[in-house]
Amino acid sequence: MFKKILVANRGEIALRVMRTCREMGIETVAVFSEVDRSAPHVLFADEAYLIGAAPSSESYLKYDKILDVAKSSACDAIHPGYGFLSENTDFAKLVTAAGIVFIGPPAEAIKTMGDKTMARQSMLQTEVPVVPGTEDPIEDISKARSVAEKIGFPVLIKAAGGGGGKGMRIVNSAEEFEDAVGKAQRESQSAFGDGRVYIEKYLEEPHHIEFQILADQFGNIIHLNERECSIQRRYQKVIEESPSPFIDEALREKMGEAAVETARSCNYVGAGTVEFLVDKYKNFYFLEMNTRLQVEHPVTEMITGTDLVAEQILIAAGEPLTLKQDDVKTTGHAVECRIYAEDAAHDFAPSTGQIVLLQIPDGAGTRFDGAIRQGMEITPYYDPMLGKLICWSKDRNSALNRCERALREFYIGGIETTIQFCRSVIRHPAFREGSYDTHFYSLHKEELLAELASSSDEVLLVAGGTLFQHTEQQKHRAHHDSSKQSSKSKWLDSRAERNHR
Amino acid sequence: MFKKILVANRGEIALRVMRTCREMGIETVAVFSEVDRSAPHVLFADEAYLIGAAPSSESYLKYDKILDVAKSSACDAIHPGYGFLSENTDFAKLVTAAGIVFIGPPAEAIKTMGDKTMARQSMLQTEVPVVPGTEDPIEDISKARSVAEKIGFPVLIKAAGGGGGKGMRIVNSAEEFEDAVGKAQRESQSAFGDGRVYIEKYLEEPHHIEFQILADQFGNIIHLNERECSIQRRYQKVIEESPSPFIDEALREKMGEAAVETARSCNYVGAGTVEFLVDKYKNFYFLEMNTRLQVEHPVTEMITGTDLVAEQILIAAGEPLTLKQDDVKTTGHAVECRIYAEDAAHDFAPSTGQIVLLQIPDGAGTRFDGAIRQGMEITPYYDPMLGKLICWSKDRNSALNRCERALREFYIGGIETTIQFCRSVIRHPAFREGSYDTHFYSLHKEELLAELASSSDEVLLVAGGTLFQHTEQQKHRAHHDSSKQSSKSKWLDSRAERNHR
Amino acid sequence: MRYEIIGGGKSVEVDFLAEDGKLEISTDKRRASFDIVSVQPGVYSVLMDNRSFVVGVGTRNGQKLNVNGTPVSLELLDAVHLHLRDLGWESMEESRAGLVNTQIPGLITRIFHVRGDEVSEGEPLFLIEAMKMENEIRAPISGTIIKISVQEGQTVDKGTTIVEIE
Amino acid sequence: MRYEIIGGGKSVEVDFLAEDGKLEISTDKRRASFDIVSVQPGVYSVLMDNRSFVVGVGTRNGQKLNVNGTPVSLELLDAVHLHLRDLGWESMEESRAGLVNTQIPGLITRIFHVRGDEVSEGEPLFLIEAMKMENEIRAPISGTIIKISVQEGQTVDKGTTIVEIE
Repeated sequence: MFKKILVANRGEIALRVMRTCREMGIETVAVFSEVDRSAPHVLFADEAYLIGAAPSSESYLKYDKILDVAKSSACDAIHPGYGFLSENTDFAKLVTAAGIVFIGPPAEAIKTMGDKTMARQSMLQTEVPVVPGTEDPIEDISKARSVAEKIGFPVLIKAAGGGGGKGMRIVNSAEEFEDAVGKAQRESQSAFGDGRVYIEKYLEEPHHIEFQILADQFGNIIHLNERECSIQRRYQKVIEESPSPFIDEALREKMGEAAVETARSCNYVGAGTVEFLVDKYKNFYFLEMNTRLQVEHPVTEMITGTDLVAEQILIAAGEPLTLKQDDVKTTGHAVECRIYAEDAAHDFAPSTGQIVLLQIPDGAGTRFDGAIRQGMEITPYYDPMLGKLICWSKDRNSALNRCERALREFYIGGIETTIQFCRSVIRHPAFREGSYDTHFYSLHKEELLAELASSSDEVLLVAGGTLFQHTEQQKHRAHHDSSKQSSKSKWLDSRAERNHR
Repeated sequence: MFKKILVANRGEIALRVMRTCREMGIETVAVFSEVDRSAPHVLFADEAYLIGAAPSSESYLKYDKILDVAKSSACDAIHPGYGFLSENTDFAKLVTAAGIVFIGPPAEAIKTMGDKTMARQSMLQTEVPVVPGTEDPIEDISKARSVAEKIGFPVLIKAAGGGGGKGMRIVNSAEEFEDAVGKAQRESQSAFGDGRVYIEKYLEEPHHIEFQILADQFGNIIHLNERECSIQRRYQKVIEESPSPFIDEALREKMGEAAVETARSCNYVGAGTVEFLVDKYKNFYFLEMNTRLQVEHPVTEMITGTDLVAEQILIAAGEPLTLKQDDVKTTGHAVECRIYAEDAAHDFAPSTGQIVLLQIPDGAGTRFDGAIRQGMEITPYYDPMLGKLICWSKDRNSALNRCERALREFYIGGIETTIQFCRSVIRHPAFREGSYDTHFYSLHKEELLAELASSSDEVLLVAGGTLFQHTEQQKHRAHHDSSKQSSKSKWLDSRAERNHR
Repeated sequence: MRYEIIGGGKSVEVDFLAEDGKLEISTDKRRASFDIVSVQPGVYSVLMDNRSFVVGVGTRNGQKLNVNGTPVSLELLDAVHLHLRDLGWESMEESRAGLVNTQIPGLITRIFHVRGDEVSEGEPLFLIEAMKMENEIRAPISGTIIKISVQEGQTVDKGTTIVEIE
Repeated sequence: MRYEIIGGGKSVEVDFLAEDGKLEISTDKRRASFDIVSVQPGVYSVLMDNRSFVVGVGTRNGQKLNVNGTPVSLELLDAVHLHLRDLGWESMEESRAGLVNTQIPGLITRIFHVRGDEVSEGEPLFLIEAMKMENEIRAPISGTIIKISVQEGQTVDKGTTIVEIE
């Protein structure tokens, strides 16, 4: 087994990975940028090395520097987390060439699946259905526009070089097309260092459903059921759950098999996620495969009782899977709420500043994967996700009740967060009934935001009374201070006067 | 279902109960003493009422006052938590008489089982084996001594009116007997308002193993397996786990049946715990039944996926059990560490003061049931337990690894706690192997305390370097302040001088 | 003292009565007594007629509160301010509506206009990148751009005025 | 500057070198460079040759530290104090060993002696009840009780002197 692992990431996922390393008796090495000197992942790790300035292009994406740290600190493996270098073929190759284990799939599989257009081409060779769209990244804008017109608007523009909703745009008409492509290209370039984008048919009333897979080095591949990820805003997931209220056992089996086939088609090794779109008639289409740990992986961990990071490490160390497909049993229901430093009321604009007060929920079936602490400064340099609240219970209804309870307990003061927004979604009747698709947010945006802005008479009275008292106390204190001040200067004056006499 | 529940308790258990109430859509009412005005349970509840001065005899034990609050705030039920009034027959009767549901067993069952001597007498009528000892509370000291001599020293003196190790004493010889009885009586009186104590044979190499049971109002009784509670100090549990590494499936079945028989013998309704002593030959003896929620109940919740507080409430509301004995399936392994405000290095002396820094562990399989926050004052008035860390994983070894990781993450600054002590126990080879009994602490005390006191060279250097820097900075600051001061007074002096001229 | 509490899409007229450190509040519908203790700076435990609330008061802006985890934006106007408002003084602030500030710190990646351009309300003015997301800032009012204070590629702090429209 | 670090059952002689805000430390066995930043008052993130530690320094008593969650009691003696100790001055404190203070606040439920009693080391002196547990306090040294400052039933603060033995 590995003795020391470098975690080439920051934030909640770095902490998540290090926790499992420590549980497995493996030492951890953190890398950090100048603004992250006292970030939680630095404090948690056994060793920590400065790798550059705040912008990720000068630190967390600097793979030569990270590799140097791994070598000089005698790491036997590197875990890339998600984002940053996790789907970078060159990095995976360099790491492997240096005799260090890359905890992730072979570079070849990253190349095939990490590149969304190549993945589509590859999947067209299999039995797995694929969403109609361009096979190559956009080069000629007018040619691309005619492809889009042939597929029929609306179409989606998506980054070829990465996922997570970054560099993604929905285009409703030919007029918007060129502008949207430009924006998507710039965003992709900034997020993944790769500006290539491609076009995909925009399915109506679609569900975003993904399957977690595990593949060892001996060709054993299993799936750990689905995650329903249709609650999105800004094309980014915000709430995920498993099981999906939309999927029945027969469909689960078919899609699970397709996910395993997808992994097999690219000789996949490690933990990965196969994303599908499912339309209202329960037709499903391969969307993409994420060749890394997924943000929402805890949802699967909680219903299957697995530790996916531990599985990744064991697989990378050459252990065969201990679980067979028939051993995968799920219990209960899990829901994840992503807590972003964003202002839901202002189109989810990022919010930065100091966390002046922090209360994290806890108790039965309540897990928070985060990397925040009271007094910490949230900088504008990185992803605005502060952490994820995951709640488990024996069935969907009680899991949602638990989630609502935990969100009410959750308090982050000093910055705007999506805590309240998540609560509004969890309380929404359509979500409660489990009848929702990826249009949930745009369909119910008005109601959700109205709920955020409204207050009961009781809350207004409480807030008003407290503000009154708070203001009075501050006035009192200010008056007290100034009277001390004035008595002091009086004393000085009288002293001066006395001296004059 | 109930609309509003009064929780007649404080601290972590009040919060624990209220969390489930909120998840079930039930309003919560807190009661609090003068020093608890800003305690976590007051802040969490929907309503909160002051009931008296700090000493529990003037507040949390004042059942007339608590009942008044329940009536005037229109509660339909009272949850007593553990300790305080949870096993008080009079309180249960008064509550019921007032037309309010007491969330616990019928007063008759509390009376039979809550009184340890009566329970022994009652159990002698059944097939369940009982530990040899006195049948009645001690009245005549010399008669009691001769009973003790007949059983053979060492004997245990135990409180008839309550559990949790309070009022308990082990007596090794006839000479110590009278003194020990006196101390036990005083402690019982103070803890439970009932000074009666009784004698029990002290088994050698015994395991303290208890079974969780659930009984509805229709005579359905199930058990939810055992909890191993042999790690104790001061006759109080400090670490519990389930499954017990000592129990095999056959014994589990036999003891489970005995637990159910025990509950049936007293017409039990609600959640309860049947405690057994098991000797090294795996003979088991009924010890006592706790007619309330147990501190360590989360261990059972985590392996069975149940919410025992929810079950209590459903049973009290007249719902039949939805689980049958055959439905009780356990997954993995759970361990609980009790975090006390105590100084392990000084015989677990209580530690009071302000929590100046707090970091609570989190992540996969990690639960903390507590009622603390940074800046909070720990007063000397109540039980020193700050909360419980419960870790779950798929097997015992990984659960212990997780527990060790979580304890390392746990930091409470400003007061002494048992965090480090728990870590020493979890790391101890005997505990790791699962070969331990209730003598674990006394057998390994020296090693455990030595580990607490020792530091590696690396840690000494780090501590020394940090203290040096800290001290230098403080000197610098002090110097800076005083030089500001002196320049100011110089200015005053020169001004005065000028005025003199 | 008579006040108006404005927030959550409504307003309530109330009387505050503070005596011996105890606060009472009354509206035309109800009367409530407060027990407020400070839990940490800016955070209060409030019992209003024994209903329990945890209330956070923002440090930067006293009128942004948080009640039981829910943000509440509040204005508390006393008689004098109410009178001023009735006289129409409230609109004083609006004359500066053409100042476009950054709500977030970040990198200005694109500016769509030059000084002198006419813009309509809602038209994109510039792009600011923060936390890896590009945010489009639009014109709050229609008018002429009289000043642009930054250049593309410049990093700006929160609250910097980027564009002035008149 | 030469110091001796005493704690965890051992002692290490070290040289501290603080230059340009950077701290270096050397013993006869190793040399290490420190990067220390304050995370919150009294809490530091320490990188010693890139090994990461979180160190808490007690507010009341600077010599009670916490390294990665583990309490460490430490003495940091400079040359002057080392010299004094060599001269035997360290035992100064011990003359007050007969003062029995309460380590915890609580209720004195029982006092076993009166003034003038002879007690042996380890003999019970009094009982104090705190957090519902009765704690027996024993004589730290043998001698005569020259003063008892409280009565049974009295509530005392932490650090109160209860008994004096000479």
